[in-house]
Amino acid sequence: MGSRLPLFPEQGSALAGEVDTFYFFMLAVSAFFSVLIAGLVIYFAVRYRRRSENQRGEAIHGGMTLEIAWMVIPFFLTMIMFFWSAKLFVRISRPPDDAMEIYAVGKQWMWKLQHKEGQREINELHIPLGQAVRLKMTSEDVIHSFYVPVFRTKMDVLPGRYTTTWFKPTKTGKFHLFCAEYCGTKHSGMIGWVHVMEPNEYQAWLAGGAEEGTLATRGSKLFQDLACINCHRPDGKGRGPSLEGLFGDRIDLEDGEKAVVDEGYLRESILSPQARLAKGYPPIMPTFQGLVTEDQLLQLIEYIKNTEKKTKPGAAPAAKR
Amino acid sequence: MITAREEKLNYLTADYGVKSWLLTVDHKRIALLYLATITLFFFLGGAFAVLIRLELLTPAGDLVQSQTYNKLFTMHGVIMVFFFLIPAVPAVLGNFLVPLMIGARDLAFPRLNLASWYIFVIGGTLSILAAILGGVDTGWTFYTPYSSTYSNTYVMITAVGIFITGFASILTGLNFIVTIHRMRAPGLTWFRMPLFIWANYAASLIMVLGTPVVAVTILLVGVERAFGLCIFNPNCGGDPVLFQHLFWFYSHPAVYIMILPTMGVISELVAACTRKQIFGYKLVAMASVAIAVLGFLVWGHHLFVSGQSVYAGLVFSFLSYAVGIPSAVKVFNWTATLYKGANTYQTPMLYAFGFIGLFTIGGLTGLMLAATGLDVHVHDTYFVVAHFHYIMVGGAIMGYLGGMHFWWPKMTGRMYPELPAKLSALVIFVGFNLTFFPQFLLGYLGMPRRYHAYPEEFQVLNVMSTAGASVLAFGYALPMFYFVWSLRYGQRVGNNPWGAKGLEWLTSSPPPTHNFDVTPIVTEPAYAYAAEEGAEIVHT
Amino acid sequence: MSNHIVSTRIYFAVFAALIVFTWVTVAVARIDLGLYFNTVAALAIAVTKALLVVLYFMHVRYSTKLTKFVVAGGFLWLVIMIGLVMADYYTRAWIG
Amino acid sequence: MSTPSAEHPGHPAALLHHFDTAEQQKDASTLGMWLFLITEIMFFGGMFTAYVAGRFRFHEAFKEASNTLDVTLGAINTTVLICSSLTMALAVHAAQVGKKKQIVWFLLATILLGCTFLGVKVVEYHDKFVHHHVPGLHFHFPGPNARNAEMFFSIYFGMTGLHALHMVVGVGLLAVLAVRAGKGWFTPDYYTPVEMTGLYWHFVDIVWIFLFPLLYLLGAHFAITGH
Repeated sequence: MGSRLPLFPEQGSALAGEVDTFYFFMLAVSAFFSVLIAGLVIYFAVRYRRRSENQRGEAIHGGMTLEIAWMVIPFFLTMIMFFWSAKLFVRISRPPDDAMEIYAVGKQWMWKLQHKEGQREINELHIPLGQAVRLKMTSEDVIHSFYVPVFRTKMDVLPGRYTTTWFKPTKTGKFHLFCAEYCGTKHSGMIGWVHVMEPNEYQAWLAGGAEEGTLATRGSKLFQDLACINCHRPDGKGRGPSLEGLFGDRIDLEDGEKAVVDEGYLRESILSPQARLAKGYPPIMPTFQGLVTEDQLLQLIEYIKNTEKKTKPGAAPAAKR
Repeated sequence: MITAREEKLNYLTADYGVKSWLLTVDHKRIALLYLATITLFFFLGGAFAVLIRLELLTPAGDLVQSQTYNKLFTMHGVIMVFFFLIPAVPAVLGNFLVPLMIGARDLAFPRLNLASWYIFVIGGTLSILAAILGGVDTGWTFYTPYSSTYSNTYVMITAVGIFITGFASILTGLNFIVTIHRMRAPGLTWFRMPLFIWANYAASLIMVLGTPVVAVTILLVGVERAFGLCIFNPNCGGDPVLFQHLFWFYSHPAVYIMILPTMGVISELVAACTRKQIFGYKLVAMASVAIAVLGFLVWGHHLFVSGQSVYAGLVFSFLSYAVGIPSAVKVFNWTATLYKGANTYQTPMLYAFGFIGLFTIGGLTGLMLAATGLDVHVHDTYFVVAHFHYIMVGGAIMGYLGGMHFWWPKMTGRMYPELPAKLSALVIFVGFNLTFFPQFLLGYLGMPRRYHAYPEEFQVLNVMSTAGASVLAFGYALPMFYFVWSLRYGQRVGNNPWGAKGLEWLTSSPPPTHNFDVTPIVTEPAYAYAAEEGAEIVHT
Repeated sequence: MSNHIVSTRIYFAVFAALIVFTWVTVAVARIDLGLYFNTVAALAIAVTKALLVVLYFMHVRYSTKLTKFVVAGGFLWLVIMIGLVMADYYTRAWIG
Repeated sequence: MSTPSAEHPGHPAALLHHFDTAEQQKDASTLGMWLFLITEIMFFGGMFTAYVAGRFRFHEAFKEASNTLDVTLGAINTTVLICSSLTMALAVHAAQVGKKKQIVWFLLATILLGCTFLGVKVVEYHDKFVHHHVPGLHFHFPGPNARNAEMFFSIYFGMTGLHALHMVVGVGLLAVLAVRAGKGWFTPDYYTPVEMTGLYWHFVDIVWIFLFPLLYLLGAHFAITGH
């Protein structure tokens, strides 16, 4: 993979180019000041070396103009650095709406990746060229960090909540995937590969994989098995709110606040139902903490995201989001 | 020549026997006790570093198992940070020089000062005990939930060790602040004080305000690990990011505890070797305090990709740039001081030149890490490792060695041998750059930190880094020899071998136990070289 | 701080104020003042009680400017820590 | 200890060698004590941050858990501590004006009030053990908010435990002080130890002044109106 001594990483995504441009700007500024300081130090040291034993330096106390100059100029430079990197950071943190969603679960020393179409991969991620991918990640034990150097993206993966990262590959090939946050004995073994494939190759790979149906269908089966359907009846007459097409809505909470029904809210409501209780419903839902694994949680959430308002449950509607 | 009678009166010969050392309340003797202890810790931590670099010679993890490797870098981090870098300049040079430089007979609370050393030794013994029993593998940052629930190594003993050692740092900081406020010589106003005192004052502010927070954080991890309490544990709603907030609230200002006193040393070296006032004395003094204060607002740049909110990340990024400015001002002022000075190149000044160069590179790469957009790519990679080693090894240790060479005659009454000292300084400079510059490249290539095995395309850069590490290790061993040699054979020195300004040069070397026979009266500003009569001013 | 002697009358007055404030804070806590006003009220009372103790019982009111500065600095650092940590928690849901 | 004399090293009334004036020595001790109290503020500050963060994220669970605490016992404890602050201040005052007998009596009163506070705490902790509200293996809390309530109790025990530990250290200091006061060590021009212990004691009282409303009164209105 690459020459024996690569000195600069490949650029695998649109953002990689922009991060590198910013990096070169920073390198230029750093080189300029390093050379300036080193040059001045060496020049002054040689030019004003002590010639006789009791020689003294000039009685220069300082110069206000010079002092102000090298406070104001660095300040402006740092402000350029700040705003440029802030713009970059906001774009890195906000996935585009048309991004394809893939779920990732970090577990002590492996990456489990789950496509919506049902494929499950360990330490491997196959994605099509040119399609933005949004990763919804969580961890089953300690903190990990999903890091693909070629895409210049990294995001810690925390137990107990979802974190998101996204990238849009612009180059096909096989790229490194690392765990960047120290997570125990085989931290350096928790690595893998991201395969960026031509779209048609990707479709072929996709078709071959799915054994037991899409994520959503597995979610709806689980919805029945765990008897969620008894309270969350689609016609809304159950003790719990109807979840049909609820994903993305803003609902009122018991304590007067509002909440957007996103993956994080659904996950939290399954594990600790009363944390943000919906308005008008009794706090009777039992917690599923320990009864439902992270993968099953993803399936349930995927199912709820794919329900349509006022249609029969169980039908497999087209992917909603 | 120093007559035998005068010889007898100094603090080293005033009393003999182990008890006179272990029960001393003389700040100079306590400084030497600290010197011995942290030198031991430095070489212990250095040994761990050499093992790490040897392991990284090959892509596969074949020298040691991954569990052992994790313990190696953890112990390297713990010992170097808590038991060498934080105490180094304040506890050795600071303890020795603060009373001398402000014309006091001793620190405000001498017994507390000795207690601080004992607390430091107890904490250190506990941490070494943990290493002997089996070591701890959580990294020196002890991130939960790994450190509180998942690691089955000796986290508890090390946590207690660090908890105890924190109080040694608090006591030193407290002692310095009270001494500097209350015990200055008559005439020594705040803006006549040497910059070394300003820097130690600023570092002491951080020790007093920051250390308790890491103490309570480590206590909470210990309690959570022992009794299953739930504060950072995600199973009961705890947030691991809260641990990171509390941990870095101290640990970032801690890096300013490590660098600020060294900046003070550099100001002294530059002033003494150019025999000139530091350019913009007031601004450099204010910059030290500004770094200490702003240092408390910037810790969030360690959490840019750890789940912290985007907006908080931007706030911390902005503040991190603000704290960079005073450091830049200091570097510019040191450089400007060299203009029209009577510059010499003894060993202390070589270390000062090394410091200015390497600290500049360290600081500028720090600006890169403060940039949120760039930090996403280089966080937790070798780029960060290279950055903080440039500041800690290229900056703090270079300055510490420069200070040791500059005040060695004052501490021991003997001059170190000039040529070997210059050679070792050169070896250290070359070894350092060969070790850590390749790591910048590795970092941007994406090699993560704390990796026991790595992809083979990173091997060449790692081999260069290991080669540099062996040169650096050799370079650090050299001073041990010629310093010890100088104790017996070094040329005896008078009060002021460098012809430098400062109250510590008014008394004898080594100074008597009570420092000054008569408390000096200060009448002129710091570093007033040009004001001396018969001074030949540089006009070229 | 040096040796300014505070008359016992002031001590008893401050003591009485502290007792009264304790009862007030318990009473106020029982009434629901809407969203977060309960917290604000509780904290305001606690801060005044703390100020009374610091200024009179601990003689900070009669001590040097340096001591006042140190005390204010201490509490300011506490506010910085809590404030910036909460800045993260408060804006975490804003990712949008 | 033999009768105190100026040179007797145990009795630090004499001016220490490295100070120029008694005034300087006293100011140094005061500044040193206040800096120590600043470290204590930041030490408790870490736990206050954990409390504020926890409460922001789970205010429902915190309210519910806070209501199991006995507000009356908390109020009594607050009053006891405020009285002990008064007696401590009077002890310092007595030392300033040289009434040696009063110093001892006021110190003993402060110790007594401190022990009462600790006694009430023991009662509260016992009640918590009985109701299985102590976080850990057999923690039990009715209702669905158990997981987050355990966090509240972790912070409750962490803070009040740390505070109680500081109280125990304070009572120990006061006891030593009372013995020395009994020996007549403290004169109007040398009473620094009394004043320093006073500062420490008042600080511990201030911590409780903040702990009481934050931990006990958090959901008091919640219980009454019951929504």
